[in-house]
Amino acid sequence: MNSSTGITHQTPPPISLYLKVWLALFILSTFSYMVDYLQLQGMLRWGLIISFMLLKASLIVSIFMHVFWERWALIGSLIAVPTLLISLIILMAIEADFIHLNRLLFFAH
Amino acid sequence: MTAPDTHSTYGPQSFWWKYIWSQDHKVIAIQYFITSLAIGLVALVLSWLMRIQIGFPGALEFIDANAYYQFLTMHGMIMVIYLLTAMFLGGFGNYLIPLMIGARDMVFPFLNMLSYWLYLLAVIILVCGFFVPGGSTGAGWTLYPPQAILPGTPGSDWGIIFMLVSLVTFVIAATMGGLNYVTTVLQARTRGMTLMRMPLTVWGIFIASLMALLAFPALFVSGLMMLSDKILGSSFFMPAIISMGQDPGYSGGSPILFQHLFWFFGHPEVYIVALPAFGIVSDLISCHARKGIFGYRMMVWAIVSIAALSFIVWAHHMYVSGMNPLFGFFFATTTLIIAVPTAIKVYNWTLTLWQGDIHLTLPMLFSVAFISTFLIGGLTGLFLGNVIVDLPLSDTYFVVAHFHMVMGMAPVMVVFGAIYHWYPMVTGRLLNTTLGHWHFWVTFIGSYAIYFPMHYLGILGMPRRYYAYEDYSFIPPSAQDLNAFITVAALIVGFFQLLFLFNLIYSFFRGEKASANPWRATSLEWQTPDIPPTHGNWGAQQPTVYRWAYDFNVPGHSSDFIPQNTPVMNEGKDHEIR
Amino acid sequence: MTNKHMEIALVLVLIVVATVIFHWLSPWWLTEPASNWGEIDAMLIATLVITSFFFITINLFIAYCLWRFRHKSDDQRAAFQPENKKLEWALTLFTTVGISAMLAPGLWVYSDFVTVPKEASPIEVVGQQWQWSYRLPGKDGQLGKSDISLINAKNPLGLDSQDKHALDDILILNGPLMLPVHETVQVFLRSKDVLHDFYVPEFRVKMDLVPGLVSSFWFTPTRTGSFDVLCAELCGVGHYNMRSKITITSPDNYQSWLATQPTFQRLLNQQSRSLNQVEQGKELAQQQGCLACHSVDGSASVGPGWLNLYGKQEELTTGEVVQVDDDYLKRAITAPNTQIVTGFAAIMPAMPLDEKQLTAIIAYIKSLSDKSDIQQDKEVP
Amino acid sequence: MASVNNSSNSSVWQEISTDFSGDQRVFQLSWGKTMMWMFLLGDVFVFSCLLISYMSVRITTTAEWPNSADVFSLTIGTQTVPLLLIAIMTFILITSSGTMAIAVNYAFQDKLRRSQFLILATALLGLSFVGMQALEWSKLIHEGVRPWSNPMGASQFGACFFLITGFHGLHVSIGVIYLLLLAKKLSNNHRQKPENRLSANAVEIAGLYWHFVDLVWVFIFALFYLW
Repeated sequence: MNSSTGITHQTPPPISLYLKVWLALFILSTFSYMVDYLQLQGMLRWGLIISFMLLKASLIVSIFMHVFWERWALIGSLIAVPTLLISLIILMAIEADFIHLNRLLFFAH
Repeated sequence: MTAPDTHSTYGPQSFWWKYIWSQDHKVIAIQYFITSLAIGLVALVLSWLMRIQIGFPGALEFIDANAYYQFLTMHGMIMVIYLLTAMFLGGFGNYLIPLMIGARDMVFPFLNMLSYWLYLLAVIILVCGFFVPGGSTGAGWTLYPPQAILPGTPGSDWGIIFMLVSLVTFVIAATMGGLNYVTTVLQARTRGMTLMRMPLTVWGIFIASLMALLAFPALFVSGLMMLSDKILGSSFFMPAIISMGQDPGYSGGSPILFQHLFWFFGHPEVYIVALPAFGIVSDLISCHARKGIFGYRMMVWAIVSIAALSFIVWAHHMYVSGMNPLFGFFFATTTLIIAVPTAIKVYNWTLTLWQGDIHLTLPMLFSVAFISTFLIGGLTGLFLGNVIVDLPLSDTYFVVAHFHMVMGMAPVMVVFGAIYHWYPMVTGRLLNTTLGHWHFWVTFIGSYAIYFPMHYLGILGMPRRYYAYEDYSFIPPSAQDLNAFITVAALIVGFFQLLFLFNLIYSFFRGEKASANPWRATSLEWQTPDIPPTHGNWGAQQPTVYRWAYDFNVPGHSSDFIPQNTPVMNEGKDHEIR
Repeated sequence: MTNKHMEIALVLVLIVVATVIFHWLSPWWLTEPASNWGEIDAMLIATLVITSFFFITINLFIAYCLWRFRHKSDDQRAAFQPENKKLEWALTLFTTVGISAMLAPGLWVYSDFVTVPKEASPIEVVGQQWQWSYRLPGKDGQLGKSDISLINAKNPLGLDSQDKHALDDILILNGPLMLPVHETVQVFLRSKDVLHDFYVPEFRVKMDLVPGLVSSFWFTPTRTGSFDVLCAELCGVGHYNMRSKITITSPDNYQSWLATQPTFQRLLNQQSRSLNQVEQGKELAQQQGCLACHSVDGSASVGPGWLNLYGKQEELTTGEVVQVDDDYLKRAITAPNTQIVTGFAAIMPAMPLDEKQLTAIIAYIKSLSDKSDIQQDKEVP
Repeated sequence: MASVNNSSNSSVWQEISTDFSGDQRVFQLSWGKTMMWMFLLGDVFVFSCLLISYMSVRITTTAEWPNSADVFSLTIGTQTVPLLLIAIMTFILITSSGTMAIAVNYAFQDKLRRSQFLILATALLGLSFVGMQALEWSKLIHEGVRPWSNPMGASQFGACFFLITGFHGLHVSIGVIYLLLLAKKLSNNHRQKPENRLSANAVEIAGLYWHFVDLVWVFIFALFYLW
């Protein structure tokens, strides 16, 4: 088998790498917690929360779940399949806003 | 890190372990098959009762409006989920995948077995739903809230709960099965079996299983949320309402959210049923026309792109649902785009017939019936997919006719064709052809007799899901006569399905003994050392594959077919695709 | 294996011929349109022409192939043609053109559908299981706000009495509706309970009524007449019987009809005057939705009709025969589904009415019967 | 170690097409690992549907959505710290993910004792996470939060909270059982016949599941608690 595929007995990554990622996850979590603690609002809040979230997610997936060492066939599949959700996410956000505004417009409160 | 080979012993076992708690994919397939057929029979009888009420209102006294809506709901749900999905994936998928790709079994036989038993549990819960107080749910197979869980709908106390629990169980079963099918196809093919040498049957079932893994979660989640709305009184899908003069205490939810989730599952579901049918029929046509499937690559890409596109077309079921009207532009466009790969498939089936050596066997006849019924069903889909044309037609008989043609009759034709084709492999005997022809002609002509006129009732404006049509100024009395005609046709067609069941049982004992490869097919499932194949499929040695599954009438060869495991004879002259 | 059964080619041709003949002879076809959406009919027919072309061509092509390339002798060989890129791409392109020819004009018409003309006047359709009510704007031309939480005996549609636009709104409870011809309306749709769908086949366009949402569409009536209003979205066991009438008439007729309809303000005032028991019962029956299932004019309905119900002998599903009197009605209202009248389904919810309300409703039911004097002396020979 | 990822763009496609047109298998993974990845892909859709529904009802409703920073605050002495328990839970879950990752690493180095110890530690952390979640649930229930209503605002708040965290908690609980079974098997491993022994692969598969549970929490933390 191709020696560059996955993690094998010959190539376990050093434990120090995991410790670094672990530390990074801690720091990122603290940062996203601080966003809330400092009561940041608006776009800044959302930009930060989403970027910390995605950073943490990609660290977990790539290092802890070893995707970084996998072949592109798997990486490609793992990226391609969830894109099927993008239209659902976007359209549901639009739809929910549409209904919300509709309710504000037509219903007495 | 190499995958473990299946070293488990495939030795003789006791009856109990061989047929009941079996982990052999072939036995599990038969179990799936028999269970889905049994519950499908219930749905068939329900459709008769419904049709009798529509054709001859009041003829059977026990069919009141309550019962009618319960029959309608259970008929739809059983046919779509518990019969077609289960039979194509659990039945055909289980039987054919390992054999066609040269594997000894599914990669995780135990999980496979579990999948069947959970499916059986789902069916049992479903059947129990008929007998709970208030009866089964009558909310329509789409189970739209709020009405599904409110008084005024039959079975809104217990029936709906049993329905949802059964569905959730089914999703878990389907996931267990689907994981097996997908992993088996991806990772457990025999030597030489590249993806692009697989028969289209495997492609269709493989992609459909993958879609099941990704689409069923939406049903699963919406099922859980509706259960919560019903039992705990939460308001995911329930806005503030006054039901029958009383306030049931809901507030703020959105019924449309359920519809989006349901169809995010529901539209891929259509293709979960259709893609295996596409795949199987490709192989039937190719084998019985003695000609390789035309445009294999295009066929594979069509399957893959249909699958991907089917996840972004869901709201074409919701053009008049009150959703954001601008969505109509997006979904009409994506829906009509999906028609292109679908049309390519139809062209390629017909072009496979062109210059073929067509043997009009029963599988071939059913394949032709499939193309014809799928064609009309697909074309009427263009009416309903195009948002503006859908406005007058949605919720009318046109829709009923459309989906019965496209995902009722068409896949069922493939099921029949496939059974006539593979029955000899499973049992070692051929099905009786005289009974088969009776069955075929009545089913094929009957499907047109039942559903073609329905399109016109729909264009007239007759709404679907009506218990009775009395005193509507726009419906001429002749429509009732037409409905009576449709009912008679449906009863006759239904009766001939019983003939088919009889044939299945009769031929099992009395059928003509089949030769090892009666249709002279190229694909691997006919090349096993024993017919019917035994546990482990391949004896001592798994086969090696040298070519694609469509080497029929290859120039320069005396035989009109070359099995996939026949070594390459004249290097360089064989076609490049293999 | 066999070259018999060539009937299939013939049958395919016959099916094509039969479908074409059926199409021309069919008395079942589009109703005469009564709105501006004739374009939809045009689109439908254009789609029918394009799809028929494919239907006929492909079916006949298959029939031809089956006949021409049927297995005749054992030395017959099929051609070996795994693919033909040129042909496949040509067909793909051809299909894409055909599909675009349907999609582009379709979207064009749809953009009209989502663009409401400025001159459109609003009307509202309110659905509940299983009846239709309507609301028209008063002199100010605007509909007031509403809310489910405001629904009560005095305010069956839940209008906001604080909203000045609401007070002059005209309520048409339990139909029928009239509209002037050639005047564009935007229909706002709202539901009290479950999904419904406002469907008038002659108008072509339809739309769901969704609780917790106000959906809308627009149309211009183009001819006078009386049309059936149907529900096209399954809404429970009475779905098939949820109907109403809409009459398109001349503006003059419409105005004189409109003048006789009560405004919200008037309904509010009216109810402060005292009502006798029968009137109270009638009002209660309206609000509680009784009349959705129980007709008062002798027509068929989901539950037993109330016309001449009182004093009647009813056969129960148990085979027992009961006399409809005060006691029976009380039981039937407070604990329904214990005694089911033959021919009806056990679907009625228990009505939590107090003694006074119960008496009022029964008084109303009594008033609808000519045998209202049977009383308890029925044992007397 | 990561030589494969230094490749240029064209060879990425080349590698993908080589693998997909390859013989016998597409992924250079064991059957179990492939199946776990496929399962996780399906599970991504389950949690996405849950979170999308939550987003949808939250935007749709016109009622006030409770401020999660206040709802999930913890009072220590006199100081009220927002989201304290959630923050602790987050750190616990990340820690467990770290121990799991190292357990997998030791398994690859054939240091099964250490691996087993770390797996047990992971399970223990997971258990404490579930315990804290139970604490949080009982606190909210005590404050009157129910699936059908709550004193703070929109009624969907409670329903979404119980459904999403409940479903995630179920995943964690299953994970804990899975890890305990794995640790038990590892402790018997040396007594097994060679073909029945667990490989590092089995530990890695369990690791995939566990990291996925952590991954989902990252999204729930950001989208449910911080929104």
